[in-house]
Amino acid sequence: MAGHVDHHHGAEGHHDSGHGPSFYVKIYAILMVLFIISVLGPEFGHRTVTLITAFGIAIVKAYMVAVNFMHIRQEKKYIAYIMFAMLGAVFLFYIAVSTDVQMTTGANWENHAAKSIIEENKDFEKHLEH
Amino acid sequence: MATSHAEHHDHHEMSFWEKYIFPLDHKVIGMQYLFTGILMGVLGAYFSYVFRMQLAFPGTEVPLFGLVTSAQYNSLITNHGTIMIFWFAMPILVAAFGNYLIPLMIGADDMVFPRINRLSYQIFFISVLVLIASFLVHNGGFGGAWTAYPPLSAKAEYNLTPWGSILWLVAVVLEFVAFLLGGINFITTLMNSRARGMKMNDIPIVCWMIVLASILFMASAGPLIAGAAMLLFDQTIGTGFFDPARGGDPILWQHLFWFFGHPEVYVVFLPAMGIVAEVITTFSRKKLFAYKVVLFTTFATGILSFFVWAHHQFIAGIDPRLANIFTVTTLLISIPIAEMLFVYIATLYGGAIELTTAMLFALGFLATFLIGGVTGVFLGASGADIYFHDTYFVLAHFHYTFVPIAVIAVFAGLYYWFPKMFGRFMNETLGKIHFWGTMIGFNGIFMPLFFTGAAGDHRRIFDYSNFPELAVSSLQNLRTLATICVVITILFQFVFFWNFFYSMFKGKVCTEKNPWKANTLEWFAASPPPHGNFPVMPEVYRGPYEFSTPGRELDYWPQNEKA
Amino acid sequence: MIELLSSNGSSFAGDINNLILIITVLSGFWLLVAEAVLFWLIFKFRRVPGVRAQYITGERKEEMKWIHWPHNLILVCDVVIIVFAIRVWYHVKQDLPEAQSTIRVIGQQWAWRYVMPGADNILGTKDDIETVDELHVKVDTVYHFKLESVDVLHDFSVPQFRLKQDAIPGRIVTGWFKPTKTGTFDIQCAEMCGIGHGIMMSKLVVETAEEHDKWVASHTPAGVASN
Amino acid sequence: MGHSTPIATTRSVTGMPTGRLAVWWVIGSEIVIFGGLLMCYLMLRLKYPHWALNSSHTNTFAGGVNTFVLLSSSLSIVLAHHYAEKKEELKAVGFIWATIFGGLCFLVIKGIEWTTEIQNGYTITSSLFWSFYYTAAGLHALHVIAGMILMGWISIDVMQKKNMHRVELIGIYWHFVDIVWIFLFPLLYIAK
Ligand code: HEA
Ligand code: HEA
Ligand code: CUA
Ligand SMILES: [Cu+2]
Repeated sequence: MAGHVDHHHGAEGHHDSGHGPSFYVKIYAILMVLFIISVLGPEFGHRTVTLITAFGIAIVKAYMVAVNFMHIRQEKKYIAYIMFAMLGAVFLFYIAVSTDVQMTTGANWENHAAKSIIEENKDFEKHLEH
Repeated sequence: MATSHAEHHDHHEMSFWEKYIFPLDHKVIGMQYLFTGILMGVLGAYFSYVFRMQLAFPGTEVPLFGLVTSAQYNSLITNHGTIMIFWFAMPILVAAFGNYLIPLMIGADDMVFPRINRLSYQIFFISVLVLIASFLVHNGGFGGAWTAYPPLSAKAEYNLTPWGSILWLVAVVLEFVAFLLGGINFITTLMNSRARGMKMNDIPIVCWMIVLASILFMASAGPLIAGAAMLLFDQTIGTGFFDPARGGDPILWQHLFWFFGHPEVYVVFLPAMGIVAEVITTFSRKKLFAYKVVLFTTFATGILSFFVWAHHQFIAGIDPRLANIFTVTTLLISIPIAEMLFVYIATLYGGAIELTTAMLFALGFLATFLIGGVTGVFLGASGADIYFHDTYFVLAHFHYTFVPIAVIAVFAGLYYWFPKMFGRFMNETLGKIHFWGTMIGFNGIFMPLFFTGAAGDHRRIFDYSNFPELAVSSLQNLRTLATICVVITILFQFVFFWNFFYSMFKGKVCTEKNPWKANTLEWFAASPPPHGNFPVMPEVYRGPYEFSTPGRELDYWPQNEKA
Repeated sequence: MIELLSSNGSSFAGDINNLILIITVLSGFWLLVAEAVLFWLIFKFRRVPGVRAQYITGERKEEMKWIHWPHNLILVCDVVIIVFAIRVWYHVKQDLPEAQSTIRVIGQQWAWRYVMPGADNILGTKDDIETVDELHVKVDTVYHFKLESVDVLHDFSVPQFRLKQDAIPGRIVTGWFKPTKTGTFDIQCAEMCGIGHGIMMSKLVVETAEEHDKWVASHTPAGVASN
Repeated sequence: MGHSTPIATTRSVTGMPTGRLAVWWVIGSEIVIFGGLLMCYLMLRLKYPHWALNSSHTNTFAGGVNTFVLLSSSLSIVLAHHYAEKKEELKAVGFIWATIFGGLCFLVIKGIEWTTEIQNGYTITSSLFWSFYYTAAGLHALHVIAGMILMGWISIDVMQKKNMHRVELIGIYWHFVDIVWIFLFPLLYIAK
């Protein structure tokens, strides 16, 4: 109820992003171009190219959405820091856990179940061709 | 400016239903969490009584239960652990105190999202029902330990509790969702709704602690929620996420679990430290020693807590090289926590200590938690953990942390805020009897268990007579001693319950707003505070611990008192 | 019970016991100091009518030293503990000495199976001896064990050896031990593995060389010529 | 419910409106949920190269169209936000419903895609890859559904020029759901 707002805190209701529809459409167009590149990437049949076009472009796209659509730049700085901290937690998890879940052997252990699965499927690339 | 809020609500008389069953008021929701938590604590304590009796007198009928089979034993300890952490410690320390205290202490009239708050409790309540249902289904409750390691937890052919394990997992996930919703409320409320003038350094420590605990929970629970979905699919539709024969990995679950599990222990530790900070400053009439250091060490603990999880898995088959890294980080975390504890102890220096029941419990927390913390160092040293892992030494370690946190500090908080919550005093004499009974009983339970653990007693064994080395009478005597102390401790809780419920309705009336002469804002509201909390929204002029300031006649200086 | 607290049935049990002792001394010292100061303050600074508490912010330099000194000293203690802990760990878990004999240990709900080499001391030959819940080894011999599980997690634990390692389905974990005393020891399962977890115990028999040879001879499967 | 908004909700010590602050925290907690799941997938995907074979059976076309649909719906919701700020409620509602329609298209395509996969014998239990495929995409689809429901609910208020700021909040959430898909798409469809 309006009468109950403590005005002294002065909530600024919205950000003033200052962008108009044409700006958003422009961003959208760029995103589309990037999207098409990422789909075409594998057509080169080059593994590194695919990886770059797939994941590199995903990161660029995510960045563009976060900055231009979610207006994370206009937000207080710590919002971005919090998001990065959460991402940091995720990567920390990956870094530590991959050292044994992603491996099939290590110091004094081996994952023979995983090894035999890999062994059974070692000629999968032949099936990929056709 | 600050407007009167009370009048606004007068023309809307709330029905009982609206006020107590589907409330929006943060205080009522806090009470719902408190009483649900206490009930679950009683259930968890009852379970511990049953299985301790089985351990002391294996194979005999346990009064109030009957014979304990090994399947029942496993289910009892599993659900004891789960209940005590997720349905007793967290609801009371984080949700009950968080809901009750945060708006009051930062000078707000409610949480920022009362409806989400209510939803949080409702989901929590459903999780309680699901958990209780899990005991009653065919083949009984889940018995694969609170850590729920697959493949045991993933396949009914291994755990033999097809429904119990599914319902257990669903209950835990619902509880997580409830606490995520609650946590978002706590965080935004503290960030955005502080009273005018309350700067970062004027926030009472307990509010900081509960909010940081919520952040820790939020940042660590995510992978486990995803993992729980994976485990649920393994259980119900037969996927193979954790099945090695199909390419999955049981170790992956352990990482998911402990990545959450270790920060989780600080999720309950921090609010307890917060409660203790409020109590010891008030009853020693002292400013908190180095407020900023407490904050820094809390942040350091929070950050470091994400780097230590694999110390639970030293001998679980992770790569031994990884263990070395985690040994280093685990030992380093002793520094901020030691610093925090030392700061609290230093606060007492030069004080005017009054040993009320609340103060006794707060000091009791410090004295016993130190033991729990120091024994953690034994386990963090990977070389020593080879021997201690999964022995009763670990068990005694974490009960020396959990019981001070979830029982002793909670008692300190309840005795301290009781006049505010219910407008009456608890009986001090009964309180002191309860204190000594609880302290002596609790130490009597777990001190012997350090020794049985160091002698080789493994956890989760329903009958030691199967192991010749452990079946000796010197060890059995210690086990029996522990059990006798459980019974004593539980009996002394009746003193508490009598005191609590009697005082709630018939105790000495607390006519003052501020019976303990404390500084924080909740003492500026009426006891108990009405809906809307404050007659006039307070403003803050100074930090929360301005006790015994030189040059003032009074030895306290409320945060909202002008100059 | 006292014997169990200090028992050292394997070559590295003494190292682990010593490590525990070091930690006990270092952290026990701090525990005692902290508790002593705590109780001293509680008794010293009781409320006396008319006496006001002191006003100490704890933020001045000479006050902060009460935090900084313990901070640095604990760091030193931590480093000492880390060094010893990792040394023991490295010795027990990471750097395996040359094996004189290798065995397989297989956990299953709810028993331990052992596969020991026969007289040829080579695993995987026809004269291997397979037993359930009873493991026979020779004293003063370095054994490697290959730990496996067929169903759920188990944990191969010999408390008197200070030996413990999880058995994981799908994986083989290699560890080692060298028994230094003859006698019979408990082997326990130290990882929750279902309703039979509490009965999953077996025996470890450490024998002298002659006794062990005799045992091997009498248990070699019939019809296998030991060569 | 006859209750007015508490004073607490209207305060803004950080300078950010409370709702927006909370939405960012929601997204923070979602990052770890999706992140945890995708990291598990990533580890095993890198461990088992032959999953490339499985992922070659995913329908890149359907996944691509869905990426297009979600990116477009991101545009429409940001436009809805724009008009909501301008207090042009009709345009705002129009774009909200365009976004809901986008979500619907996404789900229909997903439904067709899954049906064909299942008909071809690739179910959630076929192999670990497919388990992740259905779990990750399913969790994402749940978020799409939740977003659509919330948008429908918000649009009712917006029609009456009430709670216009909520358009921005649901927008931020929706963009996040979009970003998750931006990563799911290469992870599940393209990387072969
Ligand atoms: C709230 C609960 C809580 C808290 C606060 C802690 C705190 C700590 N815990 Fe504990 N822990 C548990 C709850 C808790 N733990 C639980 C539930 C389990 C078992 C789970 C299961 O398996 O079921 C467990 C298990 C556990 C293990 C795994 C054991 C095993 O299974 O093999 C380890 C190993 O490192 C460990 C270490 C620590 C450490 C280093 C701390 C540190 O934070 C302690 C720091 C504090 C101090 C060190 C005291 C103060 C310092 C001084 C007085 C200075 C002197 C110190 C030095 C010289 C170093 N804990
Ligand atoms: C917060 C956590 C917590 C608390 C408080 C307790 C309390 C107790 N625990 Fe618990 N315990 C765990 C967490 C906890 N435990 C966990 C995580 C496990 C591991 C499970 C597993 O292996 O999977 C475990 C396992 C465990 C075992 C090991 C079983 C085994 O491995 O075979 C034992 C054995 O003695 C035990 C005993 C006790 C006893 C006697 C008490 C108490 O009874 C101590 C005395 C305290 C009281 C009697 C008060 C209880 C509270 C109330 C009555 C409510 C009062 C109201 C307020 C405080 C407001 N516990
Ligand atoms: Cu096998 Cu416990
Ligand atoms: Cu831990």
